[in-house]
Amino acid sequence: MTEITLVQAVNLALARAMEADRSVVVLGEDVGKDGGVFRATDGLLARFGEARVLDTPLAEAAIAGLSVGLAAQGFRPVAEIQFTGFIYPAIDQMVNHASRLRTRTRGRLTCPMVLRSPCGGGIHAPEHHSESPEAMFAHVPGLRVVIPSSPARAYGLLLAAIRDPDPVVFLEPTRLYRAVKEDVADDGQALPLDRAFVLRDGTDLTLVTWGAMVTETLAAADTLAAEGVDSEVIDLATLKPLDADTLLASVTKTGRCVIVHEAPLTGGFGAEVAARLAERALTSLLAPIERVTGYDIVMPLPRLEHHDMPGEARILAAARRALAYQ
Amino acid sequence: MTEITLVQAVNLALARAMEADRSVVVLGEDVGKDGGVFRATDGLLARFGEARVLDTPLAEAAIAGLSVGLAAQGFRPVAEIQFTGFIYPAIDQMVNHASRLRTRTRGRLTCPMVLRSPCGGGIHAPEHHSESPEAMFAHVPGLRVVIPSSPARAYGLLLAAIRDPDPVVFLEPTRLYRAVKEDVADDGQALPLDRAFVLRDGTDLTLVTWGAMVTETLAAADTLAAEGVDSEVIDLATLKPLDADTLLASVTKTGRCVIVHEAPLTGGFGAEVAARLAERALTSLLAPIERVTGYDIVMPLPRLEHHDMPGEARILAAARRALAYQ
Amino acid sequence: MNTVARFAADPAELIRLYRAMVLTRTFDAKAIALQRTGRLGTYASSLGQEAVSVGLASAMRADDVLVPSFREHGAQLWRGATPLELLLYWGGDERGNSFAAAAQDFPNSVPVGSHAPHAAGVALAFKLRGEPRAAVCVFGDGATSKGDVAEALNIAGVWKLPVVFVINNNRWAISVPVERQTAAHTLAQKSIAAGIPGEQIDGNDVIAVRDVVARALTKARAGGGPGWIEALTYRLGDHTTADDASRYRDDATVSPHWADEPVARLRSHLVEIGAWHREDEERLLAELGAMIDSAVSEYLATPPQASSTIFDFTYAALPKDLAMQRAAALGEST
Amino acid sequence: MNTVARFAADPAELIRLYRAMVLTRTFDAKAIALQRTGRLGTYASSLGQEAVSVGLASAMRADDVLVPSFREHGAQLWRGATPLELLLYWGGDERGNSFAAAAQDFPNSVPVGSHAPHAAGVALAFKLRGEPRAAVCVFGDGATSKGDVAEALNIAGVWKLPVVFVINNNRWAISVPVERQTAAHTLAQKSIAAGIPGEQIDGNDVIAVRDVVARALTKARAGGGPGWIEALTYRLGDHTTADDASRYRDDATVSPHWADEPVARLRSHLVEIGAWHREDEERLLAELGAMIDSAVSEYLATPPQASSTIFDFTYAALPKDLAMQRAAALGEST
Ligand SMILES: Cc1ncc(C[n+]2csc(CCOP(=O)(O)OP(=O)(O)O)c2C)c(N)n1
Ligand SMILES: Cc1ncc(C[n+]2csc(CCOP(=O)(O)OP(=O)(O)O)c2C)c(N)n1
Ligand SMILES: [Mg+2]
Ligand SMILES: [Mg+2]
Repeated sequence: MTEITLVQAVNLALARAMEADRSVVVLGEDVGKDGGVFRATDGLLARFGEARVLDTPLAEAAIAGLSVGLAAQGFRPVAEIQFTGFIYPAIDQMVNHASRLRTRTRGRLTCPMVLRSPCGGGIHAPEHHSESPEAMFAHVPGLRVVIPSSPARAYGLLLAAIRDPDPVVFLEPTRLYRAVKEDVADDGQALPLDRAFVLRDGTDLTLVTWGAMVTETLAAADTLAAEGVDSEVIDLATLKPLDADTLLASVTKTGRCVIVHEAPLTGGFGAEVAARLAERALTSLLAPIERVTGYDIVMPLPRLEHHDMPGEARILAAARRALAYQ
Repeated sequence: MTEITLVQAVNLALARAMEADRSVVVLGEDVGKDGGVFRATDGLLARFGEARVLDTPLAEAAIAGLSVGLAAQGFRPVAEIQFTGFIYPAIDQMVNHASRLRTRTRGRLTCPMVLRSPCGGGIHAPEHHSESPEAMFAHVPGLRVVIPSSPARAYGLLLAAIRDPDPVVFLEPTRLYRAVKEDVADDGQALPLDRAFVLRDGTDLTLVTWGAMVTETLAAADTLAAEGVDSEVIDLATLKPLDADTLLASVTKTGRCVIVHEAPLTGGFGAEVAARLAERALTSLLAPIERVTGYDIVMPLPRLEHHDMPGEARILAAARRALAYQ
Repeated sequence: MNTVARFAADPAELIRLYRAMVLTRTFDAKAIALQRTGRLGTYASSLGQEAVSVGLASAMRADDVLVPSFREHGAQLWRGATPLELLLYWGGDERGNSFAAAAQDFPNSVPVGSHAPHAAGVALAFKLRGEPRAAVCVFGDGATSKGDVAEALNIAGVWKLPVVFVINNNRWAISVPVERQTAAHTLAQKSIAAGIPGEQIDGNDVIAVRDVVARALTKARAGGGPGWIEALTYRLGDHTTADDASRYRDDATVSPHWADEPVARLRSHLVEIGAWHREDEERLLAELGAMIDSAVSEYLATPPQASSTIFDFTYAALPKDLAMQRAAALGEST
Repeated sequence: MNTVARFAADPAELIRLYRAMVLTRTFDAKAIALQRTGRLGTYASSLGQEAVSVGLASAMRADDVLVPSFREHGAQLWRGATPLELLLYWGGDERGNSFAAAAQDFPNSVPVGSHAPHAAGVALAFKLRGEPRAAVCVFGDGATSKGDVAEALNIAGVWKLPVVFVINNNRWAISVPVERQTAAHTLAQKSIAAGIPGEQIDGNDVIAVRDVVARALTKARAGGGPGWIEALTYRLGDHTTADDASRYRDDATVSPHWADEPVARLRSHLVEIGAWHREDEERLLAELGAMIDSAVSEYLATPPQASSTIFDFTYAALPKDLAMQRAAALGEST
């Protein structure tokens, strides 16, 4: 066990997967000698060689498309898109090919690939470096969408994503890359891809979130705890397929729910969470379902981005409204 | 007044807009001599000439990107993507540029463009010709998303979209292109882009839908009416920005809501509708919010597509569940 | 061709190629007839382009991989896809992509050009495994305007991937003639952008197609890098059964091209060298007609897949969330 | 250059170019210092590439339109963007894209290559309006691997659009050297794919850049079609302040290129022809240093925009749904 950051956990999982399975290859822009702009692939080239760690030309559509071809041939490509702001040209390949190769061919060809990309804001990055497009991918049948929020979950979920027989979009919150360190055992243990994580048990209120917002949400839960409010915090983590059971169990218990995400409100994945509850937990609801999210605006440049990103104050305000509701 | 189909209404609105404003130009694959594969641009080349009706090379990303450049220069490009299955390569331009040119430049440059595309299934089309990706665009700040469901609404909404100072994604349900004819006055009257259409007033149940599903939903409403159930049918039409008021007013009145759309369930725009209600109409809800949608599967090839597309039977079943709920 | 290929001197081999082209055309005519009578979906005819399709397929080894667009019926049939499978596919049944006999070939790519990166990926797989195999990617003239193709070509070049790109240049992208698609005098020259040699060949000469593609494949398998071949042919029919080409081109434009069409051309060569006679032709037409007819009856007699199959291939294992949808769906439809 | 351009014989004009390059480098050094001390965001230095940026801008007319990537500070400053505006942009303030003096120029395109179609669209606007204007699109060597660039180039070619594409080839795409980006021997030859002539020039020779770009612009404005110019230069610094180039290239690789850097080169030419002396240099450095320093103080003294502005430019008019979010946000933050 060593204390490592989230980005180190990603690196550790990649190395472990490549060690265990020769069909795992890493490709993307600057993933080789440079080790990735965030160092997620640091050391992999030296350890596994140029045949398994490929610096690609600058072409996102092709990075995804190459991965489809590799995967159809039995490789397990782990492709990196340098930032999610540059993942959009890869959507065509993910929607029209990766996600449906299996069903189009009735299982003759499959697409066990992982598309990794750093996501989210809060690191004062340049334009187009702070996007949260998870909802776009979570709407696509045949894809899995995973967002880790801790080193241990990053390690276990990435291993699972690489071993999964279907395409996985794996989004890594840049803000968490080096935010905390935790002990992660490099034991090759994968985590399930269809289970949300209950980070904190509670009975008064359910806080549902994922990615970098887990930090703010847990902070809010602490503040509420100090006031005697016992809130349950769920890290959805595996957005697609959605683990509705964990959600429903929690809200059925607490009756109050606040959903927190960084992406814009309208059409964000929080809408799906709220919709599931409105369908299957309506009678348990003691208060309106609140969503605390980025606004329906383009991510501002760094000087104002904090006005868009939900923080503890907004989460607390929503939580208090939900708790006060009679 | 003449009786015309939806696709003729699109053609009429394009001609009217081009007649009225020299800055309106039409571009896309086969929009010229061929008049578009659905004839939406039929006759425009002959009438307005090659300088205003441009057959582009086969390149969707560039079609959207050219439009951004034209729009920034004061033109009002109306670009056609031949089918929504081929719109994915244009997403990067719509998200990273069209939607944010105004805010990035604090209003110095703007992007008054329309991206038209035939959408949806039910016409036994080949693979990739039956997609319903509206939710992906409705999540993008700075875009408008419009889906007409009748000739008159197609005419008025397309005129509005072309005149709007911001980028609009305008999705036309192929299944409705020639399904019905109705009298449409070519009066140049635009319809508002922020108002849902109440197609039928009712007090017992609210049915919310858009696009081709409006037909099935109205049919279901008729069937229910014959049973003495008085349902209100809302055609959302302008998905983004969302007209929440019309939704809330209706559900506050009826207390029961069924949302119908063709796109897959998870992350579909129906989730946003349900989420709004769960936030702002909870106390009015007398029954769980039902969603009748395409399943979380890849659109099947034609032989089985009807098993995926919601039909009257599924809508009625959901409506009856909602009505029966105590 | 610097030297005449060996196979070209062997009448039996030429007859094999001829047979495959006639089979393709026979299938094509039947498919159109089925569509016109409402028994098949929208169909893309390869009328006049059979030599490109059959020529490239005949140049491939069984363990090479075909990554086609949607007009390569001739290549698919040569590689072992059955007429029944093709009918099922164009009839809207996913089982048509099962290709028992060409298990690694890709299904049609309807999104134009988007399959070019797949071919590069398949070729990369061969290279990484050190296998002497190659991928063949086919697309039309219009596809050469797509960024996907340029990206894949560039990567294939810098990584020296064993992939051969064949442009089935039928001069039209629906209503857009190739001269309005690009200012490049040839499509062959497009590979210069990627530092790859390009070749332009007569796509109505099945011997030339097979020979040139075979040489490119040999080079590619040996690590010599990718090939880029523009095969000049002509789309004699409508773009698809949903298209009405008379809206944008007249007979005067099209009819001269009938003189160059590949099937008649090879037939007259075979007749010239005394390898083909009227009875052979009659026998062949009868045989292939019967073969296609029986495939058609089999197709028409094939019941649709169970409705549950719309769910079952979405993921390797049905996620719980989707399993519930499946249960509800089957509940409703029973 | 077939003949030496007129401006090249005019010392005053050369001094103008020299001044602009030194201004760019002065701005650059200051921007990096600000970033290192936490007062600016991630910044992309143009150290060593000033001649490309200044050369192409000096070849443009005021009413041409610049569509740049993110490393063309020299071009932006020449076109009238103020040091303050550039600092605001790189400091994370949208007002930095206001460009009062170059009102139609595009803001930086951070998504590599995605601006190429914009330049084609702008050029199409000029062509449709019959205006004798042209767009200039600049991007790096890495961008030439993007499909967007290939698509835009092809369309510019077939429509003969008045656009000139300039490749600022600094030999690196972050850690990937150009020879691992493509197998093409030159990037200039990539335009052959679109039937457009390509030129490769010494991008460290501001005279050559200005002359060749000016000729291409004259041709483009006159309806002669697009230009494609590869300007060879070298990225002497890190990719951005977030990059550590020592991870992937050593000093031995970089240092030889200092011998060719464009500022010293033009300076020695000016000294040679007796147009420049030590005092001129000292005066210039003092003047530009002061200019940048005052821009920096202004920048540091500029309060951020009101938080409400994050909403106000999303649409021409605030939709009701968004207005409610705005109200809630302001309510919360007050
Ligand atoms: C990306 C994409 N855009 C548009 C279409 C619609 N479409 C189908 S075929 C076609 C023309 C293709 O021309 P070409 O590449 O020359 O192939 P051909 O049909 O002539 O064989 C178009 C525009 C598509 N299938 N995919
Ligand atoms: C589409 C896209 N992919 C990836 C990136 C991340 N990135 C920023 S600059 C860069 C390298 C660009 O190289 P080049 O085009 O040569 O321009 P240079 O930075 O050398 O000026 C990369 C990969 C990006 N900004 N956009
Ligand atoms: Mg063609
Ligand atoms: Mg570079």
